[in-house]
Amino acid sequence: MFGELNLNLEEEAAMVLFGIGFTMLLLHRNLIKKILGMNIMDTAIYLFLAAKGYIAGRQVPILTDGVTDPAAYINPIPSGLVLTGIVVSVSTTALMLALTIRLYERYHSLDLDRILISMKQEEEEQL
Amino acid sequence: MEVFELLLLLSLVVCAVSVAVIRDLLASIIVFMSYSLIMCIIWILLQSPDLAITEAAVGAGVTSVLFFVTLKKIHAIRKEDRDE
Amino acid sequence: MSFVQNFPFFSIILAMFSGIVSSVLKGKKARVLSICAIAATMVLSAAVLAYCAATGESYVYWMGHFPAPWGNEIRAGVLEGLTALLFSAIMLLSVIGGVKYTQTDVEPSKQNLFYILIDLMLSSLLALVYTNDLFTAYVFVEINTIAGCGLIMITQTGRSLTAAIRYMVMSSLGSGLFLIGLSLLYDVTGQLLMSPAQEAVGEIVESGQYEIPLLVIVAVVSVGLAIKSGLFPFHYWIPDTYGYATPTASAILSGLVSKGYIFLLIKFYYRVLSPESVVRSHIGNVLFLFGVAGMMLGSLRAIMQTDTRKMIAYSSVAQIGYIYMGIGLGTPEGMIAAVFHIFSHGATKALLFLSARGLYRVSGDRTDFLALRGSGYRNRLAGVGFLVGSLSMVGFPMLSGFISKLLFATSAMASPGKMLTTLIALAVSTVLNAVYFLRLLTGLYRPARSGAYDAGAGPDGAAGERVNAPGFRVAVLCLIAFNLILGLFSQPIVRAITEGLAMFS
Amino acid sequence: MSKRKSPQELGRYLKFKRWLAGDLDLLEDVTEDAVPVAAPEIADRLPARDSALESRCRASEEVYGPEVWPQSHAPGYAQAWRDRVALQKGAGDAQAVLQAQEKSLGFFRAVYKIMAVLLCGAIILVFLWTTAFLPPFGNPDNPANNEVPARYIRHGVEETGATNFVTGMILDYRAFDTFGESCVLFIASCCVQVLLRVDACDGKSAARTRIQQENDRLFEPKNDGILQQTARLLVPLIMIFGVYIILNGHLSPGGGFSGGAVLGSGLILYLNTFGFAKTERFFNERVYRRMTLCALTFYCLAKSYSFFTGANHLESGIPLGTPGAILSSGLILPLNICVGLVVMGTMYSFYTLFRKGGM
Repeated sequence: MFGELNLNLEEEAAMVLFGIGFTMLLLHRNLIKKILGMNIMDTAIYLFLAAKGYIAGRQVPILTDGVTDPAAYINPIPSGLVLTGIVVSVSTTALMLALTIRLYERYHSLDLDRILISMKQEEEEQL
Repeated sequence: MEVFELLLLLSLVVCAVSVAVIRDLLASIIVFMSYSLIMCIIWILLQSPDLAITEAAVGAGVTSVLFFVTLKKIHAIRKEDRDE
Repeated sequence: MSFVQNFPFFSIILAMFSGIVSSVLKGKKARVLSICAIAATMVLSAAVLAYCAATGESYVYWMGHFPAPWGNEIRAGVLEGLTALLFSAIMLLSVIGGVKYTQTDVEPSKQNLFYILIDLMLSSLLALVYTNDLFTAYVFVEINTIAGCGLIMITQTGRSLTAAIRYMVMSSLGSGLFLIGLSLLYDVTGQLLMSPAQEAVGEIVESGQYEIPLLVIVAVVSVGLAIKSGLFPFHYWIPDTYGYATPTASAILSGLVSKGYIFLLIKFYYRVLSPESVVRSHIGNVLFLFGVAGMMLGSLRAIMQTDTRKMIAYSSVAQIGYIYMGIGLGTPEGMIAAVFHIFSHGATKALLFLSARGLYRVSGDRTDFLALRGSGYRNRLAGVGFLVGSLSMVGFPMLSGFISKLLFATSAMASPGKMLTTLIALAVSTVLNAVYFLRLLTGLYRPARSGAYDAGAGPDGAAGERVNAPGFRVAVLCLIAFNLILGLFSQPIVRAITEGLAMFS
Repeated sequence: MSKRKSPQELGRYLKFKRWLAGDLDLLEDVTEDAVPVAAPEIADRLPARDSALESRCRASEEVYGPEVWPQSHAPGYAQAWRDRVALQKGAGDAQAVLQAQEKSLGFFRAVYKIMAVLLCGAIILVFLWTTAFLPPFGNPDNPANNEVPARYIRHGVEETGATNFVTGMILDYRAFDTFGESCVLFIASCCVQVLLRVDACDGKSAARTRIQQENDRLFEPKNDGILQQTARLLVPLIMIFGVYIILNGHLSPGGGFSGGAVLGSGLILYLNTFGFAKTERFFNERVYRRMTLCALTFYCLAKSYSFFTGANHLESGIPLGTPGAILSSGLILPLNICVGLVVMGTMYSFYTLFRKGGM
């Protein structure tokens, strides 16, 4: 069973990075670190996709010397998907950073748990 | 070439782990910037210059600038608190 | 090609375009434009539904000059048309009903931004309903997430900001899982459009080659979308999110946004995998278990609340549990029940959130049970609305909730392995629902202990009817009627769902 | 309803939350919790606690790291704090409690660390295991290399006119995705405006305007000669590079998104060197709004036309031009310009909104 295992460094690095990013996003308490973790997770997926589009010994998918033979170029689809994905992740990052600034203005902390605690305290004081 | 790729991928993982464990936020953002640049080089090696150019402009450029301005803003708010 | 077939595309673009134009309009004009766009969408979706029901088959629509495996596509059938129609109707009513509250809750200069968010939310929901392309689905899931985050934090109170960041964190986790699932799927099938992907998956299943990746894909996509729709173990962001937004936003978030993801999941199961392979992968059993657990624990948590907003939000957790239980049964009947419950819960929750806000308004903007005592007399319309919504949730005959519970029970009969669990879960959860809703309802119609709460009543004091804006009255009445229609004339809708699901595969 | 949590309860709640999210440096918080619980008489002897100051100290600790915090801002208070901790450590009862708490905390910490590593490891293992069964890397016979990319490459030039197959794919074959993606940017900028834009129309936000403007003085350039000279040299180069990337999007790597991001960074550099007053002469909120509206409207209409004709099997009638020339490939060039303008404006507006809440 292990004989036919396919071991490739890019894909494995991408999966390791995905795990690191996912854990950071889920469990790190600092908001900025969470956002960095989200970016790491996203880029890991893009690295995986880009690695899947690569074909050994072929060229960049841009027409050169009028050759239109598919056997000359790598797969352009993953590149297109990743381009879209990068823009999506930069938008999400900007939004989360803006939220972080507003939360810091209000609660003077970057720690999500401290923010939650001071929010609860504030509400109890109001009642 | 293989060795070079291996080195790049290893440094990618090292960068990601250090982003997670470094306590200083500014330092971790700078490490993240270098992470994006390494990713750029890997994408060039994977024959995807479109991605490399976008990641260099968006990932290493604009995203990092946004992180820096956020950090600076937070410092400013803190300073204001102190002055009051 | 008949002209009606263009309508799904028109409705998506129309909603998007009105959002883009609203960015330079003032709040009031943006509101009018948005309401018009939603109403137009509703009409267009109704036409699509009528067309598909008449021809009896679904069709694909090229988004560009290229056919299936090369270009983007959308697809319309009976179920898509019905869902689009009901979603836009619920959205229209929630927007109209919440106009007054939106004006007070949102900063005056940012009103137009609120309506941009509504427009883009609508277009992304429609795109999720109609899409035949997995990557398009991912992009619109992101639009949906960001618009949802905007709707949560539009009031800009401390509570809503923290709710928004928690929502964003959980949604990013969900999107990450969904995207990696898509990447894996693309890698083993080489297709991004649903119909060719389904063929490729069929071949793979037959050859038994990529068995493990396929299992991981199903698991990862299901978990990603379950996180985003707030299934039980991932539900902790729901109460703050739904409870503390402005009523329009609460109604849309709870009634439509989470349902959009569930609809996408159903589409993924039917259009990309086949229902049989989902059953074989046992992911259905996991969803079933978590759904049942969500029903129980959501209801239990709702009983423990003393704040109405949180109670309604926890009841949403329980209702999402119902839907996943239906999906997890793994039979066509279960799926029909789940889809029916998507509609019924959307209509009921919108009614509950809107009328609850009407009740807070006459109770000095307090939300605890004690303050709401007697508010059913102070604002009669909102009281009736809340009564109907609660009874529908509990499963009172003639209302929509009863039909969905009936459908769940009958579908449980068809799957012997899970029959007992389902029936017991349904019975227990109905009792629990009745406990917490009836506790509040008896409070609503019990005279307030002293004049203390009347003093805090709205600007018009005890003159309940005048407190309600005309839009609010229309919306609550329509939603009550909507609930009654779903309850009394459920047969055509159930038939349409059955037909639509048959068209899926 | 309005029952206040006692300090003990709050402490427990705090600890539980920490446990859930796994704090790694809790020592000072533990002593803080321990004061009222274990040794009230010691706490009485100390200066009153200043919760506002404490929260600020904590905040600076997050930004600067734990070592610098008290000394730099509040030396007197920090001394008192240290005294309190020392006193408390001296007291027998208090110390026992403290040790017990530290012990339990140590347990929580360990559990958290194990949890995080386990979760990370589990995810990584599952996915590594999955990748092991995927089609091999770099193999031309993989399922992904089927008829779809083959057509993009073989007929891409004649069907779209773009010699860059990736651009041809995202702006023609799969243009609906890309349109959605522009909408993601648009809606994100709307959300950031909701959060950060300061409109001086009521009292509450007027106060915020003042604070923002005072803050912004920290960012304003100080007429740095070196910076300005470098920027005079760099900004035109960056701008030209950005325009080049956009205009050649269909011929060479790049396109609207990357070019727009480069242009946006150029604008940000200009702003940081020469200040708002100069930048606003040619790029203010009005220009930004109109530009975004025009670009997105054009994008929307052009793509609607193209989708409509495509779906109804009509000829679109847009000339594709000679492949390889700048003016070729039909709608792709104008669309790239639109996307570039939108991205540039959005990036710049993100930056200014973050900085001072308006353009």
